[in-house]
Amino acid sequence: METVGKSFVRVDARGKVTGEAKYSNDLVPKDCLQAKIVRSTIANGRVTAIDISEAQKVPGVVKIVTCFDVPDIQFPTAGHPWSVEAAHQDVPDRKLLNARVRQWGDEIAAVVATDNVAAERAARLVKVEYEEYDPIPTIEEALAPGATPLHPDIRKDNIFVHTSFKTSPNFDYEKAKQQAIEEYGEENLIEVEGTYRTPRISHCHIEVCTSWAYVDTNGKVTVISSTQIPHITRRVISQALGWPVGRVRVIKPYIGGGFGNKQDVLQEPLNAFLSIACGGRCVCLELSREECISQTRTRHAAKGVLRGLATKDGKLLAREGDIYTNKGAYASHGHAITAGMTTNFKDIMHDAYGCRADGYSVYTTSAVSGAMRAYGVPQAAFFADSLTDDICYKGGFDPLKFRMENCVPPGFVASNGITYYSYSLKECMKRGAEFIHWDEKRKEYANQTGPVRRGVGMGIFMYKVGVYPISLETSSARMILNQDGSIQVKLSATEIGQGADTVFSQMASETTGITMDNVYIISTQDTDVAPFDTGAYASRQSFVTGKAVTPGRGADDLAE
Amino acid sequence: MFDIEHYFEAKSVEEAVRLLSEHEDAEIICGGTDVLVKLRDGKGAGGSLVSIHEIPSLRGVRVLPDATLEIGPATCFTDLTNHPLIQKYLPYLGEAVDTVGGPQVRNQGTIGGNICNGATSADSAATMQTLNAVVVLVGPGGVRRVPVTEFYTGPGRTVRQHDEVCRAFEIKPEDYVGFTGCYMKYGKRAAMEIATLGCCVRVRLDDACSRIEETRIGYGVAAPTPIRCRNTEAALAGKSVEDESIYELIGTSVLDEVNPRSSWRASREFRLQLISELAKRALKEAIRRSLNHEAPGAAVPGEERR
Amino acid sequence: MLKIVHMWVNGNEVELAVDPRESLVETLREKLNLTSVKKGCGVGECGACTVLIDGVAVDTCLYLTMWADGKHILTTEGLKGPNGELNPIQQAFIDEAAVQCGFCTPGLIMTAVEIVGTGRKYTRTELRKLIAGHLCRCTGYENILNAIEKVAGIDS
Amino acid sequence: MIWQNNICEKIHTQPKTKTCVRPEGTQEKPAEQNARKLAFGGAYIDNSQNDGSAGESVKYSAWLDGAVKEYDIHDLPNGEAAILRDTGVEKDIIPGKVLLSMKDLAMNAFYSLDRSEHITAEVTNHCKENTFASGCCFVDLEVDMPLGKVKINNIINVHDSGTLLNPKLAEAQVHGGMSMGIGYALTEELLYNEKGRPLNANLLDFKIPTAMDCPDYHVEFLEMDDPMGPYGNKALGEPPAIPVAPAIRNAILHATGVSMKEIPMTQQKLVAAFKEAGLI
Repeated sequence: METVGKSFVRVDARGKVTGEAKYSNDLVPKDCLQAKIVRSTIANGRVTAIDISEAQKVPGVVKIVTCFDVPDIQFPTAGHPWSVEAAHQDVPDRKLLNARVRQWGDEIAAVVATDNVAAERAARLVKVEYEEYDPIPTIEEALAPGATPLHPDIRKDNIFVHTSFKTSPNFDYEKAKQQAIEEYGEENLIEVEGTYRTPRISHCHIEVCTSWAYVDTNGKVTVISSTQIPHITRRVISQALGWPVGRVRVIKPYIGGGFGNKQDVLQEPLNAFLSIACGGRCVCLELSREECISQTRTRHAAKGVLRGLATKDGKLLAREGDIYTNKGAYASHGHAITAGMTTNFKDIMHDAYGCRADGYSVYTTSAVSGAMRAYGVPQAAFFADSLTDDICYKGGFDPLKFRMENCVPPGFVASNGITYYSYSLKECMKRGAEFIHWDEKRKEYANQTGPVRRGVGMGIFMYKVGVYPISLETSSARMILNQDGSIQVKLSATEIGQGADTVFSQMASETTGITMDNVYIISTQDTDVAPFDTGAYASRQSFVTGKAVTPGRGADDLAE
Repeated sequence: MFDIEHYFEAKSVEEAVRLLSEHEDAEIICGGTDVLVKLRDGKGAGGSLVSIHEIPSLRGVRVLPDATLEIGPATCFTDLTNHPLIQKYLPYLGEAVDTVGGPQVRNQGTIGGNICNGATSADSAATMQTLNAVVVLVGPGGVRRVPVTEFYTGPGRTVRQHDEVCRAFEIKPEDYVGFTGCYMKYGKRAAMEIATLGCCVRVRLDDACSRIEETRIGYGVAAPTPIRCRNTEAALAGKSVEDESIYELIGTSVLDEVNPRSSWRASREFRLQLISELAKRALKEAIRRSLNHEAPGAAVPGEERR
Repeated sequence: MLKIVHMWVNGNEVELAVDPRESLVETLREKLNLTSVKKGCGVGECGACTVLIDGVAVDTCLYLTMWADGKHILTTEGLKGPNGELNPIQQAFIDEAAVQCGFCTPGLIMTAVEIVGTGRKYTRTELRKLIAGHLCRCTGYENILNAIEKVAGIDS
Repeated sequence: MIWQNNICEKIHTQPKTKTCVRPEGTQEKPAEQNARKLAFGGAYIDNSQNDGSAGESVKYSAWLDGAVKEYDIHDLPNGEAAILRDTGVEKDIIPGKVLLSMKDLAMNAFYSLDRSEHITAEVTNHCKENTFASGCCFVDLEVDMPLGKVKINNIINVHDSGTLLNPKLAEAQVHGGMSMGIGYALTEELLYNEKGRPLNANLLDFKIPTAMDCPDYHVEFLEMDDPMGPYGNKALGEPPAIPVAPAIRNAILHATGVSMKEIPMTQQKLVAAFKEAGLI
């Protein structure tokens, strides 16, 4: 191959090293107004009254909007393509500003002023009265009997969704254990159980979540935003405002990292609303670093109550897990991440008898958990690999050898049909063990004493590409021939720092035969001109959008 | 923009004192790496600032006629770490301030701010305690000198009056001559970090480098304010450097002289473990440096100009 | 009320009327359109707003523009040669794939300019400390260190 | 069959495909329409009506800054390049002779007096296939138990992401993922007080790794072409963040015998666990 497979320099490198690449905040017009969100100072309750009289007197304040002034429309925010099947549609469970407070810092009002000092002073002077309920920030508190349901209009308690996946319909861990006892004898079995936990963490993309909006001359609200999903943001803004999609335009310039946080629709709908509320004037709504960490999206905190059974000679027989995730105040990505966590925990190892993995995503009064790099699989890997090593430690097995014998085998087909076509997990393990001098170190560090000790460890994973068949995977590409024989490549798949624009250019070049220096990819996505694509997530773009740029491979070949 | 009502640029210490006494709500700003962060978070929003950023006399390190080392409070951490007098006579102080934040913060933040904002987690605090550094304050009523060991009145609070400016820190010869030392900062991260625990141990050995004549032990974050552990210091006097039991001694004895709190940042129990372990390791390193003949003599007045 | 500040920015003499409340990052971005200087946290934690002031790396979000009076400021926009040639550090960042989202890049490049400007060679561990005032979430700092080593040379 | 209505079809450069497929249900196109296409077909090759074997490769001449460079763009196994002769007759295919450069083709298409056409192509790929990427992390570390400090001596991620599209950028993705993994394992957690208020929502107290917290990263790939990927490629952006935390956790188990049940394994939690295990 000419271009694909070669380490071309990034097409956007020059603009970034000279600092001339424009990010959202670099394009804000001079006279743009500044908005500041007023956030709740309780974690669970209801806003009963808001007094903005004091705040309105601050010089420079242009408009103050409260949770009582917004459209009575609940909308979803997940960065998923819309589903034509009602059962799979993302749950609309929040308004632009919310009187029903479900997390500390929930958005309840917003101030628009001529500069940030005026906006911040006014925001501090907005007086709010609450009817306060007990906060239930943890999974345990939210599931405790009598805990207030956070979304009674959607769920009767705080379990958002509960799913159960098994390797075979009638698999039951206790029965499998009895069978093992009969077959091997209790003394020849190793069982490990425990509760394992992973934390809630923040993406910490160095560019904060920021956008600015205005209503253009023909009444179209235009939002320039640091987002991974311009087209989905456009649809959600139209849902949130009750505006037709045609009158909403989203533009994504360069973005300073997203890692999944910007795969949710965050402050963009409110930003559009504030501009409209100010007669279409330009309003910038930049979240502070503190707001980005605590008030946007986080990785799901998860708790795994796990059990594993193996024979004394190192054969994995059965496992089961009840996995609870802390969903936070709103649905966002719904149960997708928790479901993916449980299937991944189940699929990564091969259990001779079988495996059950239940998943509960639980509403709590804390920040909203959404998508973050690897979408639930880091939690699944921590659960699976910890349980595996605890079994090995108790049974005295070598963790590498145990995985070689019991990990997911080649030719594996998942319950939803995804097949493990090109399998080299075991070669990867061999290469990693070789590099770290596994056998040698396992012996060398065997019985150490003293305050400082050394150890070697390993972890494995499997990860699907994109979201098919769970959700729609669609991507469009447009190429335009220029007079000099070069081509413009126009995609809605977004460059978020992972190098998408570069590899798309390589694929376009490889396919058309036109050399790289004659391939011009347009990095800014503008939903007015860019063809539809759901955007950057699930490591899908090179795979799904790649095929739009590269006809003739993939399904066609196979079909042929 | 910061929420500041008035901004004054003082050209001299006297002018700064005058401006402070005229404006009740004014706060001193020097490097700004603490004050501007608080302002941005809304603390003190709408107040005024008196900047001493542009007063050259507050910077630099000098040797006074009686071999006292005088440190300018507006000296930034980087300049302190690289200053020849500090490297020669107080290397552990240079190392201590080299653990603050990152390079950019150290190019701006000053030792005056580090001490005067009264934080027990300030990276220079533990070391300055062991040096019995004297804080020279200039106010409307003139100059007064307060040993740093009596400077703190509570978490984030000091004896400095609102209209007093710190003009210098003085370190007398008997507090640095013959001493070697080591500051250990313990953090959750290796940079851009506020100390979970800071420990400075300094020793002066006898001429034969065989016995400990004097020990100085200072802590940050082991109590609401930076502290000394004088009983432990006394217990170590006269001990042989070969005697391995001195490490167990310092590790247990300091626990009676500290009072760390429990917070979401670290539990009391964890801090006690660090207080004990860091003291042992810092003592070992301090002694090693003495045996390596790193103990300085008295500074010579005017040495900084050569 | 506004005060006059006189400074050199990327070699050009500049005289501006400045609000005393302004931080230098805001002045550079909004008044001089130097949008390479990025704001990532506003409290001197991420380093994305780093420029050189009289040759020294400084977080401009914690630097009042008033203090810039009489000083020489250098941003990445000032690194380009007369007809657009890149500084060797910028070229190394490109060649070593040290750039991903690019938001921390300008700040890191300015710190690298100061490092290379000392003319000294550093060990990799020393370089880690010298760039520790910059947070990056995309690169794990690996190729950034490779790029700086390539220009500054390695102290073996 | 799905006809790929993309630029290839429009300007009739056959993609690097094993076969060239005809639109569903269409027969041979009427001659004159074919002719029209031929006039603009810079290089048209369609030998699917022969034995249906792999499409021939296509040769272009690109007018680049004056110097005529001939690129054999596709070096398909059969290697032979053929170009349509300018006689307009489809069948006379003379290997290796360039009829028309892309630039001339474009100029013709844009400014032709009777057949001006702005050649564009737009395709939607409704992806209905998926596959698995995989890989692992191995780490060699040291635990200073009295201080609860973990120092990584050596760490490698080995990834199976299919054929790599851009090896250097792929490697850079893994470096970033490993750094995120180390934070996830040792220092990153969002903390709340009992009233549900976040306690450490800033870049000082939410501890992502700085350059001094990162070891040197080692990365390797095992490139096995995956039939599902457009060029044999599979997922690469997200996976690097997955296996690092478990590997570090398991190395601590090997070093100390302590099975940590929770991440992040902060210094405080490690010291408490080591005390409980009587190790300090």
